[in-house]
Amino acid sequence: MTERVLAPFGRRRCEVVANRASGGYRIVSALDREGPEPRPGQFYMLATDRWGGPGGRPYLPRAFSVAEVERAGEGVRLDFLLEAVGPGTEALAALREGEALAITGPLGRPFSALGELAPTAAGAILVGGGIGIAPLALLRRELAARGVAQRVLLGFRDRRHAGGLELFACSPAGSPGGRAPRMSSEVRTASEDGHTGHQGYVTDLLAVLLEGDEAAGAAVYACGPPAMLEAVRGLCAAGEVPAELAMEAPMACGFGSCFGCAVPLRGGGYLRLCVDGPVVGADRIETALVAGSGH
Amino acid sequence: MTERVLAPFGRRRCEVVANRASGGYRIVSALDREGPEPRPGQFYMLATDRWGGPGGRPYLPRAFSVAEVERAGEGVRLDFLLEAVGPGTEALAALREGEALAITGPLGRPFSALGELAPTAAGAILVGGGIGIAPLALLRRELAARGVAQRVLLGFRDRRHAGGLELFACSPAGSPGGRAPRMSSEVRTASEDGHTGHQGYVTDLLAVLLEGDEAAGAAVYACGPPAMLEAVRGLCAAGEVPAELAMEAPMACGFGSCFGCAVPLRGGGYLRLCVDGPVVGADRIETALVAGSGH
Amino acid sequence: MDLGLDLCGLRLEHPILNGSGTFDAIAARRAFGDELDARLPFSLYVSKTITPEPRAGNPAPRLYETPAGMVNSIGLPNKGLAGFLDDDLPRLAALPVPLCVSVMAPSRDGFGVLVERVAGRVEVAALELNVSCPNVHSGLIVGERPAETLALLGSLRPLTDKPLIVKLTPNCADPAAVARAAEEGGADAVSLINTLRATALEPRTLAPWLGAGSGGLSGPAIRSLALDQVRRVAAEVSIPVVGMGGIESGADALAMLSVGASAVAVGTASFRDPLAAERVRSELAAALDLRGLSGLPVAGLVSTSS
Amino acid sequence: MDLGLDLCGLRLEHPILNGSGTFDAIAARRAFGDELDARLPFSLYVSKTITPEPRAGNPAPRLYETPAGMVNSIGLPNKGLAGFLDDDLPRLAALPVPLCVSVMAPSRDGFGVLVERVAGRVEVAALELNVSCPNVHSGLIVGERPAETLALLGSLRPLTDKPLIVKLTPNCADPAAVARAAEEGGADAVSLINTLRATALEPRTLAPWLGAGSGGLSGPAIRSLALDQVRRVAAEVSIPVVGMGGIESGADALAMLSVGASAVAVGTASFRDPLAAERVRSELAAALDLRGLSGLPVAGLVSTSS
Ligand SMILES: Cc1cc2nc3c(=O)[nH]c(=O)nc-3n(C[C@H](O)[C@H](O)[C@H](O)COP(=O)(O)OP(=O)(O)OC[C@H]3O[C@@H](n4cnc5c(N)ncnc54)[C@H](O)[C@@H]3O)c2cc1C
Ligand SMILES: Cc1cc2nc3c(=O)[nH]c(=O)nc-3n(C[C@H](O)[C@H](O)[C@H](O)COP(=O)(O)OP(=O)(O)OC[C@H]3O[C@@H](n4cnc5c(N)ncnc54)[C@H](O)[C@@H]3O)c2cc1C
Ligand SMILES: Cc1cc2nc3c(=O)[nH]c(=O)nc-3n(C[C@H](O)[C@H](O)[C@H](O)COP(=O)(O)O)c2cc1C
Ligand SMILES: Cc1cc2nc3c(=O)[nH]c(=O)nc-3n(C[C@H](O)[C@H](O)[C@H](O)COP(=O)(O)O)c2cc1C
Ligand code: FES
Ligand code: FES
Repeated sequence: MTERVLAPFGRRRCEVVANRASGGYRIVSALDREGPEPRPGQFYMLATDRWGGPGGRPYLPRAFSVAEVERAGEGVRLDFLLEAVGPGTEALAALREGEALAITGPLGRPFSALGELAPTAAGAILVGGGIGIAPLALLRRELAARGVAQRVLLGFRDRRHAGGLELFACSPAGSPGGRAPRMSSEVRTASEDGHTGHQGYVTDLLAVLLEGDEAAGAAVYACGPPAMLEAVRGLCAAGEVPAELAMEAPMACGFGSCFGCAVPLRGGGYLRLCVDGPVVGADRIETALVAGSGH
Repeated sequence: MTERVLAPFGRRRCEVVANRASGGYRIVSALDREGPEPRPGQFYMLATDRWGGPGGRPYLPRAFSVAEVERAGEGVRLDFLLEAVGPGTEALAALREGEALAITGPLGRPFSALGELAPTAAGAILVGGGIGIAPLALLRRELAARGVAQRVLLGFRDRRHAGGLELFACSPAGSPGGRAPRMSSEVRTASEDGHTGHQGYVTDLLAVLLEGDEAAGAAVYACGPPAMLEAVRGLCAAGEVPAELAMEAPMACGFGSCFGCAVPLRGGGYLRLCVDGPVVGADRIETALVAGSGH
Repeated sequence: MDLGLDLCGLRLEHPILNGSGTFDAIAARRAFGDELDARLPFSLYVSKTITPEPRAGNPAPRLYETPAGMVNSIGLPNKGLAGFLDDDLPRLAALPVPLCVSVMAPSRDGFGVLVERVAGRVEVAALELNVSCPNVHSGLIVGERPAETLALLGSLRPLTDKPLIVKLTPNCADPAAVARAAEEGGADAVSLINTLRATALEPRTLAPWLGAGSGGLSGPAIRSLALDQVRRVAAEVSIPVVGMGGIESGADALAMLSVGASAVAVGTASFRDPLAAERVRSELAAALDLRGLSGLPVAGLVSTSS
Repeated sequence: MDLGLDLCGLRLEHPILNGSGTFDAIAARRAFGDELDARLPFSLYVSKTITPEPRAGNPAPRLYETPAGMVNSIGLPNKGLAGFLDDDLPRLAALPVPLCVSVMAPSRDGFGVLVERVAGRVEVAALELNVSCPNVHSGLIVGERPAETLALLGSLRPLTDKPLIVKLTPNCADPAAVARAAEEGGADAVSLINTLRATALEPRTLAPWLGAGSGGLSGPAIRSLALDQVRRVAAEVSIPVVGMGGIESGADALAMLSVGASAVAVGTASFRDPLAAERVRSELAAALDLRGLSGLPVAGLVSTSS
């Protein structure tokens, strides 16, 4: 199995080096001078100095997948793609350049290499839904670097709940004139409101792919809301396609200590998503409809 | 007695229109579009959107005397002089122009007119210590407008714990070149470290004044730390000089509902400083050394 | 949206009350003038607890701020029964809503005198019995013991037909048992939670911060605990329950109502904003509207059994 | 600064422990590697509570965030006695500090088996008895009743000479009475507070949020309440007290020590920062230094009587 990268013990402070809108989402970048380069699928526990707030929440840190990583002279730039849905994500979205971001990580089990997930697979299918596209951006770059053929399917609810596409673009992001990022041919989108790509679910696109020739030689990596992941799980199980799901569950600690992030295992018992996941083999779990996970 | 100005019922939001350093203190100005002009000695309960914070405090609003008031086109500009000593004052000191300030007020009993405090007095002596000079700035302007002769004695611990002098200056504050504000002859200062005026306590200056001819025809208005107020109380009692003290006590509500701001009355019992004060006749109280009040 | 309800025979405009001791209408009138009466955000005004004799209250300091809450050791300052009836009652009677007077005495007889004299006044619509005081005879805190509570009600119930609301203490293993005793003794309603015993130290000297040594914790910090106790109590009594503890928003109030409270009191939140209760009420109305409800009660709206 | 102390015969480097169930050293080793052992911030490692049989734990969700705190309904997932002894104990024994194993059983006999088997292992330095579980025979929560606690100790004390620490529940009127019973029964120390019963609702459906219906509140929200209980308990027993509840800083730890705790445990704060306890310890050392103290104990430093 692809080894997880270990985290420095304890929480550390990084400087926010950028925070920009990306559609309905935001991309927050921080410079980590002390940590290692994470693997695709790993996550960090984040907090800011504005934790707390008038309502007394957030108190706990929040989990975020790393969406993009770049070696910068003095450290590693970590990009997080996030959607403001509550007090924690709102505080993160409000960060300004130069402010501090408290991080613990990288944490958790990353995506497996294609050869480990499906030794005979010829290519990978990446399926992302909403803010769940974040970890796939890093995964896609890594698979591409290894020369793995891939198809990327990204789905969104509507225009307001969409963004981050530039992380998948061929042309550099933020190109002048605010033009839409140019997507490579391997990326296809879907949206429930039809504002981009296929009108409907991203799993419609997956179903078509899996019915076609590519199914036999493919493996699926997916991340997104519980209902989407559950649909992916069903399709892959039916088609006997190996799949890994990057899941969410409520997390207090992120390092296996609170036992809060329980996900029911097929056959009984639970796994702790923060240390046994967040990437789990689709065949290990009972359901992807984890109670208490967001959105 | 000089009537208190009533507060609109409930908390309202104002826009911060300025926040500048003044020595070791800060002057935060907010535009109040809904409230009346307060009287000298009245205070407001303040809070910001950054209440809470990583440690979960401040939860309650904080009390601040109004230091300066100016009718602005659409409302009243309120200036607060504050020293960052804890989570609440730090959050207030960090406010930026355009941000919101939540206020309730004006609250409490203001300073009495000179004729009410001492019907025969020829002039007023204002004694301020540290951040306690705040309400005296507004009082001085009002007394001046009524043609009351006055002496203003302002004392500070050291350079770091000093500021707000421009509120007492004749020349407009913030004059270019950062020159020290020009004080009118009626203002004298003292400091424990000697960085301004008399080296020693402000009450040294008061003692000298009260020994001189002026004592007979004067009344004293004072605001400052408990130990200073207690010294003022002693001097005035000894010299039989009428005096009003603007005091501090821990406050949760500011409008008489929590009974937290108890100040021991001479002869037993307590007054509620937020409604029976913060300005109290020096002869009403047992001691100005109120337990739990700051600094 | 009609938020009106019947609370033990009292017709209330809406379900938002004040917690005893957290809103002094007489003092607030001095600060806010006539607007206080015009916009009083409570449908039933609950007085600060009064005692047979005047009390000055505890030595200062009386307040300590904690994460998302506060500790108080106010010590029930009040003018005593006679002072209350002479000075305060007429002024409280001028409020535009019915009046509930909170009473506490160190003995059953003392309670009896309070109830008789207060209930005898036509201005008073209801009484709240604050049973968190140690009983001088038994040395026990009445509200911690079902038997003591039952005995107290036994002596007070015959004294008046007006609603008696028993304010429960949260500092016990089983508030529902005390609530059942109150119901058995003839109480018309119970209210909870009162503050939780807490201590604060002066950070430098490490001596107790509060003049009285220790105090009671209130505010959002205790909201989930209050919700738990209200739920357990409401499940075990059939008299109405007034829920309180950390209520700050319409969502908080709706949660209390949905676990079985009939009405909700706003306490510490009024310190942050004297009109907090008005916002709680309007947010509650909006939340009911969103759910397609046209009024109260909401209990049983969803399954809240554990 | 030497923060060393003797805790019921165990020589500890400093007074900062972990709260049971709030730091899983085995999982943390998977996340942080060897650094976990090199920098383990606790002077005594307290295991998550184990039970006679394996438990999967409660259904999800198990966490709810509250103002300055959280509610959990984890439900004591563990491998059971046999699984613990086989799988976990060897890995915990590799930690650089002594090991305290927390145990809980639904019956006195079950407790007896746990204590005998666990105490029999040389890797184990001490045991913590988690008495917050309802007793299947009496239906009562042992830790709420002095008599039940005394009886439990009566049957467990003869089984081992190793230190037995009784973890008290805060959900009772008088934790000090339970602590006295524990002392009388031969406990070597008591620890408190455990979490406070609390409920959370799903904001939209108003159904209980937690899979188990309700849970326990922890974190800074309960700190002043914990300090109060630790103070009262420490005043009434002469065995050592381990204080916990919302500890986040050296100042918080110093407050606990100054009201009579011998050691302090960090719980929920470790979730925010896995090295929170290291900061607590270094801030504590700095605070003692500032006061001109060269070490422990600090109790009696100032008068903290009420
Ligand atoms: C491994 C992992 C990776 C993730 N990666 C990303 C990412 O890359 N980008 C991203 O935007 N998000 C990501 N998330 C989700 C992100 O952590 C959550 O959106 C975030 O925690 C929301 O916090 P909040 O304070 O903004 O909202 P909250 O108020 O916490 O609400 C978010 C959700 O939490 C639940 N909730 C509501 N109230 C409470 C409460 N009081 N206590 C507990 N739960 C409550 C509800 O399910 C709600 O929908 C990831 C989560 C995990 C576990
Ligand atoms: C009527 C009135 C007018 C005032 N006017 C001004 C003014 O014009 N300018 C100004 O700068 N200040 C003024 N103050 C003082 C100001 O309100 C306090 O400085 C402020 O409340 C401090 O808040 P904080 O959160 O910054 O500090 P805190 O942390 O609250 O500390 C300030 C003081 O509060 C006490 N304290 C510490 N911890 C706690 C706790 N947990 N709970 C309760 N108390 C604690 C201590 O005595 C400490 O010295 C006034 C006070 C009153 C009552
Ligand atoms: C400053 C203060 C004074 C209080 N005084 C009383 C009182 O006199 N009688 C009473 O029954 N409860 C009293 N309480 C308890 C409140 O009525 C309420 O039960 C408790 O504060 C919990 O609600 P909250 O969290 O909304 O404040 C007081 C609470 C506070 C904070
Ligand atoms: C997620 C979680 C799990 C816990 N599990 C246990 C446990 O297994 N056994 C136990 O005795 N206490 C358990 N506790 C209680 C803690 O040890 C501690 O007593 C309590 O959380 C108060 O301390 P804190 O506020 O610092 O967290 C748990 C607490 C939390 C938050
Ligand atoms: S988040 Fe704490 S154990 Fe997984
Ligand atoms: S501050 Fe609440 S009564 Fe004075």
